[in-house]
Amino acid sequence: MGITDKIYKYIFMVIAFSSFIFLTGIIIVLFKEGLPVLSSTGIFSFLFGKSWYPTATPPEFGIFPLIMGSLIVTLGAMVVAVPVGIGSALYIHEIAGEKQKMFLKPVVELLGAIPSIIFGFFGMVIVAPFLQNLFNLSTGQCAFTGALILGVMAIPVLCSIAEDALSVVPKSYREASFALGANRWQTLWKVIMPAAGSGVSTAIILGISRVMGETMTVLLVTGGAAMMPKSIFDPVRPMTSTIAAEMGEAAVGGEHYHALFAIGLVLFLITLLMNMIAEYISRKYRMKLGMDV
Amino acid sequence: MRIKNIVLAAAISLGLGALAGAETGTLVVDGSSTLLPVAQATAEAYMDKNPGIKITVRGGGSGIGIASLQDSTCDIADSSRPIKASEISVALKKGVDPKPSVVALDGIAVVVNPKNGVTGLTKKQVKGIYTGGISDWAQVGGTAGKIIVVSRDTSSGTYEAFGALAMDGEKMRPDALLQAASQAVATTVSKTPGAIGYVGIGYISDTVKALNINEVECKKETVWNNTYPYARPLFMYTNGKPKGEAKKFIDFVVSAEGQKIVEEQGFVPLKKQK
Amino acid sequence: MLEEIRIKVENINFFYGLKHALVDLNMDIYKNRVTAMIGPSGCGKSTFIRLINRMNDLVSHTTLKGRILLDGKNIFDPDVDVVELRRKVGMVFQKPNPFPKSIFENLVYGLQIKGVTDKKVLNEKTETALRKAALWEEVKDRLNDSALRLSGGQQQRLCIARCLVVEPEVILFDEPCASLDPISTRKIEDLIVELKKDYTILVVTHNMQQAARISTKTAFFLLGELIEFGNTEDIFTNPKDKRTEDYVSGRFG
Amino acid sequence: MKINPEKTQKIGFVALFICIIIALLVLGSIIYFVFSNGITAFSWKFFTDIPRKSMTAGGVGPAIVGTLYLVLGSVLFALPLGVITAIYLCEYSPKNFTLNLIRMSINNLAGVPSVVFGLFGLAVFVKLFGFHVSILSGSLTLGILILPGIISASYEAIIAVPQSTREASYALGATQIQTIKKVVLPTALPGILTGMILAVGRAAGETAPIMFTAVTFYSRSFPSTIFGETMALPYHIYVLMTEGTHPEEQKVIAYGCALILLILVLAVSSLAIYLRQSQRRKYA
Repeated sequence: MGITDKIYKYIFMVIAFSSFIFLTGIIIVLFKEGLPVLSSTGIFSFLFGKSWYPTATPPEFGIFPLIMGSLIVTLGAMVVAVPVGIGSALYIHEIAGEKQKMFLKPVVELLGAIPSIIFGFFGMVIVAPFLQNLFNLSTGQCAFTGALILGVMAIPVLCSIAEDALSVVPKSYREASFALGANRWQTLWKVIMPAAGSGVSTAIILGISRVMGETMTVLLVTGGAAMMPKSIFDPVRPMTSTIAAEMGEAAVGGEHYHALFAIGLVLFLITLLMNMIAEYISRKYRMKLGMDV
Repeated sequence: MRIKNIVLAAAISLGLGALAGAETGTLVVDGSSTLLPVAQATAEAYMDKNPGIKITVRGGGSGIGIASLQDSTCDIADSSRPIKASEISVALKKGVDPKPSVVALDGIAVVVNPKNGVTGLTKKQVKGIYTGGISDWAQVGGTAGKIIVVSRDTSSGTYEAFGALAMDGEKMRPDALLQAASQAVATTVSKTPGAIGYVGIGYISDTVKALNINEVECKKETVWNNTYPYARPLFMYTNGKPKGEAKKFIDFVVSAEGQKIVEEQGFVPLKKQK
Repeated sequence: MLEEIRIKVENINFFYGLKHALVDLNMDIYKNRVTAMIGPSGCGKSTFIRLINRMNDLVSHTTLKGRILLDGKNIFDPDVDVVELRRKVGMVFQKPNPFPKSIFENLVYGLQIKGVTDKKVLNEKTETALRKAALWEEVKDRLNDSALRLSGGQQQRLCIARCLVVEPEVILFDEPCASLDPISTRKIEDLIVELKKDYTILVVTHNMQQAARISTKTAFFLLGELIEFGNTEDIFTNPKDKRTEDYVSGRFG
Repeated sequence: MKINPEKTQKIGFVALFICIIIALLVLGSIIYFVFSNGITAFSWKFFTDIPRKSMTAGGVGPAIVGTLYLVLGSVLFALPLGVITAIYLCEYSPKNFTLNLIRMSINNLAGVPSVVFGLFGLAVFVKLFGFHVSILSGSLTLGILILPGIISASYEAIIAVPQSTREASYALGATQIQTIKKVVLPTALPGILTGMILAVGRAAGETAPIMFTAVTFYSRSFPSTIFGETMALPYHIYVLMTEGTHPEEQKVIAYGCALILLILVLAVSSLAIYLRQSQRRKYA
């Protein structure tokens, strides 16, 4: 290799490490800015403390209600997104003809491209008032509305990843099943779905991770009450919206500021864990099908 | 090649823009979201009158505004509360000396549904309702029924002010409904018979009824003579006494023309100087 | 006619990881001759000719022992510039692989990377090369068309012309007709015979008739070993080794 | 009880059909509401004028231009990094450890919540590097956010360049860098551009990362320097819905902004999808 080629190789290598550097940078920043509050409040009472009163005197930094807010909204969203997203993937994969596929796949992708602020806006001006009237709620801005909108937002993620997983199931499985006299539904349900199972579960995990990190939508539609939700119709304050809403109010370098970074850290670690699980499963899955990993 | 040229051209024009931008007179106003509407509307009117100047209004919150003033990244810091001693000492270390100018008054009205028989509450009762001690209208002399507590969301300046003025910094009851805008609070109260909420004085209308607090009516005059309890001054902080363009702008805000805008935005203007 | 040795292969052993791909190879390649490499798939004939322009440098986890002398100079010496070597030793691949650019851009690529920008030189050299590759008449009016719009046979002749533009001295053909129809194949074969006058040529082929038609020397490879090497006539009519005989008579492979 | 497999199949297929219909309906209704309400705000002035009358009238020109600057800046930052990373991964066959480390970083970076990018941008670009709240800080933050997408699109495009094309170049005496510059990148360009366009759509709509790093509530003029703050469409929608004292008038403007953003994102994404489809057809 010539000397110029070598120089380029090293320059490129350094640049290729940029994503590693950014990821490490994010981790360092979150730890550095988040740790002060964890040590002053204590990890346990930070994570499981039930009151989040960052501006009260003295302030209280217990993020359990925020974690619960994120969880209830995420779970609710999955109740919407998993059946619809995976059902859509199955439809596109199994029932749609070539022409329909050519239309449906881009449309699902477009749905996924709509910015979250627009979903949030739509949820705030249309969906929340509608649900408030429909269920006679005291406010339409609650966990239920958030879950509904986030569920819709997660459909494209789930659908496209699940569709990918379905499409790599070897054709021979299907043929074998047909040859044994199974109809399409039985083949789909008993052969293809189990074969694509871990791919589909990757889709679900990534969907959860995505929904958990969604910010603008929950900021606009979940009501923002930092309390332990008793029902799905209570307003909640998920972790992401807490950061987005309060970062402006917090004095830079103060305890509140550090607490918000600590929430960011918790959020980051949760999503990191999810992504790693998803990666692990999809690796195993691809190995099982004998593809390169 | 062509793409390269376009990118280059764009980069150059951005760069040139950077040079050109430094020449016009600019004023950066940062801080309290409570004061945002006032700062925005007065800045707009001020720029109409003085086309040479460019004012940017940022709204992070009072804390952010004071932090920017400390770092000299803004000229005027809006604040809905007096600066804290700790913030002053940080500022002084950085060679910045924050000085307040009162530019408007904030009167917070406690509102209920017009059908509600209650016409007034004491400060203690309001605090009881908002912190959780009182949950039924019968406890404050109304017809029995659950009190539905409505609040601004915790990140708003109005929440902060109400927390300080009416709840003495105590925790709000966790089941309060949080609304993202004052208008939404008013709307909720107007539609919900048992509801109570708080809004800026400008939001009082036929659809919501403002309560007397400690038997003082919520209106401009009572805010001026300091008898209405839920009122506070709103500040613009500058580095040292306002000077130059910042002084001209603040002078405009407190002028009769500026104060008219303050009132239009739902705040209480400063008392007319005689 | 006196035969001049152009390339001397000495004790070449080559490994892909642990796989011993070429075993104790020794042979001489003569100037202005077509040397054909035959043998069943995986016998190492392609691997061998890819050593001559060091294309196998691009493959990781390989080990090489032995020498290949080009005009007396070992091409694996550390002071050999592989770029220079590849200019001297051109290559045409199994599948036509024109760049997704215009015909003209394909042809001048080799010159442009050398820094030639003179339009006149470029035009002259491409025309010469296209004429030599018997493609000039077919494409002279559409030099700015995409190379991908040519037929398979034309694409392969374009690749040959692209290789000629750089003015190599040795040309390696790695199964040049494997993906072509009989008519195109014929044209390429004629071309190779024609080019022999000016170049030293090595052709890998699995088509024995083709080897017989175009080559003067033939080497038979089996499992990484050179089984027999000699005049093409001898290999086909009077092979010394039983395995060669079995192969050329179609008993296996 | 015996279940008739044919009947089950019918019910099952209908259920799947309902799923896809729900997905389509949602997309349709969002587009419908935003279009039908937003279009009333549209006028020539809406695109070019500055906000007037406490942001209840006038236009959103500065927000549009600000969003364009932020997007342009983020792409200028992320595209070279992304493409070079992809080149390194494809062309220089790094050792397994390096490869896995970089891949792991990309995958996990792609999963980081957008608001966390905002925190990172605030701590690093705004505070540590002293870029303050500016187009520069926002562009860098958005750039990191879109980097993983650009890398994977570029990687797919570069890895799809046939090995034989590279070999042709080497056989003609090209060096590695010549081969990359003159053959690999031009061949992969359509794929890389598709990835870039998708990234543009993503960057234009993101709000949380720019909230603390780039945006301002109100600015009279168009952004003139990358070292200054700017208005931006998505943030403008957010403030119009949550701040200010004229919610009804502001809602109209917010609808208009949402429509601009929606058109922008849908147009850009459709273009990318179209390019990708025609690419596939070409190679298929």
